Amino acid sequence: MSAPPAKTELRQEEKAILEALSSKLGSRITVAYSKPNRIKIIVSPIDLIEVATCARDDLHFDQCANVTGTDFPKDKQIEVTYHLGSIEGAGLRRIILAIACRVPSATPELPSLIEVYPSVNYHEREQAEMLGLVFKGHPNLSRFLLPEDWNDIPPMLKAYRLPGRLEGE
Amino acid sequence: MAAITNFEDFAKRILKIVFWLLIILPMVILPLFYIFYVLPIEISCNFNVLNCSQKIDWSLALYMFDPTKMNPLDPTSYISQLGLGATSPLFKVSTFPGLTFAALLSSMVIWYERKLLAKMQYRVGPLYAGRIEGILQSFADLFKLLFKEIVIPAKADALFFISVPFALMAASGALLAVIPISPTNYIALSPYSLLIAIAILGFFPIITVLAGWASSNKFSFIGGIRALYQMISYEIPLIISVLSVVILAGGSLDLMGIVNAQSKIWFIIPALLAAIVFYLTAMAEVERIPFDIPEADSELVAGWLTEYTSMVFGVINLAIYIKLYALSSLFTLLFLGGWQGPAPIPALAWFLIKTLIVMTIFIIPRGFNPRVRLDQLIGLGWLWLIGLSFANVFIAVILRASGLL
Amino acid sequence: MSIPAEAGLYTQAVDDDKLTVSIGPQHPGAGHFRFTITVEGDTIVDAVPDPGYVHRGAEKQTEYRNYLQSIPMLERSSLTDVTNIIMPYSMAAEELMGIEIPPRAKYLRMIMSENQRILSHLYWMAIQGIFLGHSTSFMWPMGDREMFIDLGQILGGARVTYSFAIPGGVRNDLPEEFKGRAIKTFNHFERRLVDYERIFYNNPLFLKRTQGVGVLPRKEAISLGVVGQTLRASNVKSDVRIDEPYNFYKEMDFEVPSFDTCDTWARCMVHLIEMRQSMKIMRQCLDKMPSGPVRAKLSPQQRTIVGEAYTRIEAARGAMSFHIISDGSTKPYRVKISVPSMRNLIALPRLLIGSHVADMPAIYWSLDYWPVEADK
Amino acid sequence: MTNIISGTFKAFVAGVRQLPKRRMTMRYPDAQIDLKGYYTYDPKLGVAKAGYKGRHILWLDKCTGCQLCSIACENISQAIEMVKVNRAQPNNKKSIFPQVDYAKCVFCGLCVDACPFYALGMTQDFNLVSTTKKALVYPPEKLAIPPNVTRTKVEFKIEPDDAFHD
Repeated sequence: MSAPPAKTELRQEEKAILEALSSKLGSRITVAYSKPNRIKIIVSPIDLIEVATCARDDLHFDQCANVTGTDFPKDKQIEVTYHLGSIEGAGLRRIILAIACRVPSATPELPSLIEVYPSVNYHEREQAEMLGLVFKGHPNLSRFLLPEDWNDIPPMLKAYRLPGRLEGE
Repeated sequence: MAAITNFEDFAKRILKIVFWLLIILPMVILPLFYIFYVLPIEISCNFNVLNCSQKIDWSLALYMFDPTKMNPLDPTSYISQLGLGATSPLFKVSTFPGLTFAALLSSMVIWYERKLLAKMQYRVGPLYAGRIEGILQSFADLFKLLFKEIVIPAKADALFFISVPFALMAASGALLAVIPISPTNYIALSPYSLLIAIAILGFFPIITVLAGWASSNKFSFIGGIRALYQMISYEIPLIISVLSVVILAGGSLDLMGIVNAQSKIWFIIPALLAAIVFYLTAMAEVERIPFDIPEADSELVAGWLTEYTSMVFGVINLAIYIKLYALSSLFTLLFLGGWQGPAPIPALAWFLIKTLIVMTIFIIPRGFNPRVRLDQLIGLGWLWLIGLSFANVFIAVILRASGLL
Repeated sequence: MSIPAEAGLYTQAVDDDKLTVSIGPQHPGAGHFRFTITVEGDTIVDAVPDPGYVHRGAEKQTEYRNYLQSIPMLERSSLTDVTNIIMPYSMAAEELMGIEIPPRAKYLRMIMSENQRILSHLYWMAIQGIFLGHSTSFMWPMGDREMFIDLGQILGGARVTYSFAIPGGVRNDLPEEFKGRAIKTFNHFERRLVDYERIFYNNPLFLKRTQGVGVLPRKEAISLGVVGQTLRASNVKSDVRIDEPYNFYKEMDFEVPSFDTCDTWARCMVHLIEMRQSMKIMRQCLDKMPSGPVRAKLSPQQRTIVGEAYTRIEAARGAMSFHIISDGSTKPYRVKISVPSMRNLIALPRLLIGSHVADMPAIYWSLDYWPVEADK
Repeated sequence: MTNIISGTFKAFVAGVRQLPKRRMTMRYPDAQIDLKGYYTYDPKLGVAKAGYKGRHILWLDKCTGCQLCSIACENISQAIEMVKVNRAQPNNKKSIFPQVDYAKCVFCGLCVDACPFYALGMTQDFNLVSTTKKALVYPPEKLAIPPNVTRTKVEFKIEPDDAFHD
């Protein structure tokens, strides 16, 4: 019953995306994993806008579905992952392309993708306040979900513990 | 008001309630007296209406006393007619065709409306108050409202804020004064009762704007302005639609006369367009769904009623329902032949049956219609209703000129 | 009078022609959500949404619980759509645990998910009715919702929060009386939908209020990344059930509605048609369901692989996706929920600006925004 | 124009047709719906039996005091606490039994799924209202009593044209 899911081969679309990415951007991207329907690449914050523009214009990923920020205190880094989806691209609707970039925890600054994808607006705003990230170029990074009188470190950082919870519980 | 902890507080609260009741009663009745006793004496002039070659004698514009027995310049002749009997003016104003009767009828109509809507909406409606299908629900609500605190917002203009329910009640009550409900049951007779009724309807937009402005609340303000827009743009088609009835009735502005003119045929047949226009405009006047734009609860909380609480709110609502009753009876008088009907049923019963049917027709659209938008409503009013009512005026003139009616 | 900027205060010039009105959170039209609109006459010139009134930190709380224990807590984010919010979570957890759930469990999840879709749409329809001032259209769906709540109760054992689609399958098998009751309910409700059309969807006043109101063109809908009914009403035939079929949606025969009018009316119609399609799917599920186990054996302290999973499904309001990063322990390292409400919220200021004040509730609710779900 | 009139008329007819129909409303305090069956879990099959997840029922003689239900509830609502009961029972040496605080319980039923000894189940009893918080804490002896419904029982009937409580 609990057999691992059968390994399925990557289909043509995924391969085409991987090829296009490697031919366009070469060594500036690293492919973290490529599963059926899911591809994740890692870029440096400097290349982020260029890669995103490439994904939008050449690969037809026309919207951003999700932005995840994850704190990795062991590496002293924060990873920001943009999950891009496509509506207009032929055969691409099932594919989610994730572009991740890591920024140091001390200076969590990275360019905002709002010029490329207008749909990241609220996602970036939410992650900015949840992890203390600074999206350069974002027009409005004011308080979003947290209470107005929030006076603590950003809550999604691992250093923040929920009140009443012991360490390691 | 703080919670009741001892008898002193309790007594204070009761006194406060009695105080407000004492204020409400004279505030309702005094304006009536002012309008119907003092004004007719003071104003005395002559001019023509509709070129009907009638001279208006304002001293006889509206009388509740027997004009033959009184001297307009001698106040004692009024007092000598005062009394408490069933034919006395005081009884008429306060009880039978007047305020109490209308208020009781309105409260029953509130219950009836809730029950009817509940049946349409797959529910049971009021169920427990009064044993029989919640028939006393309105009274339960009344007592609940009486025991609520009256909150006047800190930044509100307290005088105007609190005067609104009284003004509304007075205007609605004044509307009742000119509406006869049978050949023998009436408060005041006047050759110009229709004109007076329409004039009183003109008060309502002012009161609602006053309410919206005095509440010092943005929602109230928007609601008040909307009410102003709506009532003003719907008053014109209302008046024009009534005009065709007046023409059909041979230029009579007396509601009694109009009813008597319908002995052959009810005016709803020759003046069908006018009846439709009157129905729509009256619905807009009393702010009923689909025309309840001024109190649109989803966008404006409760519109111009937002800040009103307690019995103040109750009085406003009661006034609105009395207005609904008054407009329904106007519809009955103007288009459905008033109290006329086959003999075994008395005239008063005919009138009430017809009025209740008209009220049902006023109520039922609430069950299956959404609210219209302000610009659509005003467009409908200025584009269609005015045109339709004018068309009916021409029809009436043609019918009149050709001698068919 | 000038106030120094260091004081953290600022002054704002007052424009006498404009009125700023705060809609919510106590406003009946907004629930646990607030937006401020600036009106000029009857036109909205500015709209600023302000969510966060019911933010409970669901994402943070999952880090303290194992995969099973998060289920009741996550459900409460989206009370009309409970199965659809925990299903992608369970799917992601199963992917990380490396298990495959039995086919019968998938069918049961589909039944529950479609039932939830109808429940959510009926709730939506009720509120849309009352927002347009149509109180009958509030009461009817709320009444008929009971039938589907009862269906959910028979299968899931609770009226609202079933905790049904847990990692490893579903909690319990289909009771015997479910099928007969479901078919009865569908037969009755399909007739009721005709009544709904008569009283609400074909009502001329309803058409007047919704047609041409809040138009979101196809191109903008795609670039803003809206999902669900909002996207489909903007002439995009996109549905995760078709685009990336999960469970057994590949074998189901149903259609995805889309309209080219892109307005509030289209968004209302999409909801109506989807309810019919949901019942169609449920009928097919009940016929095709294989027998077999419904739950894979799974320890509550099941360990996961190191890695991440991104799953998405078509929830009642649109594409709901979970991004779970695992460090191999019994608890997730990071859970990110991308909820359809939050993704549709971005269209709200875009649609409100330039519209009438009276259209504000109709536009707002046509996006099917559920504040608790968006705030997480 | 004809559209407007016919549409309004059809809406009117659809509304008026509801007038004589039977009501869906159940008059709850006087009557209540008849729910059947307990929600129980079969640890051998690893699957539960469907039923309404109301208040718990505890079969005292089967309970071994293993605390698994309490552990399962730990991060969900912490509603279950193990309390000592004065009761000699060979399979429960410590004689501790679960006590449920219904002010905290979320009725997810995961404690039932955690019990390996068929000792815990959930009943169809949902009438848990009380005026004090203390009365909501159900000690093991109280949990062991099967619910007894005294109200009039009604059934929800669905016909092609009508759905009503009867």
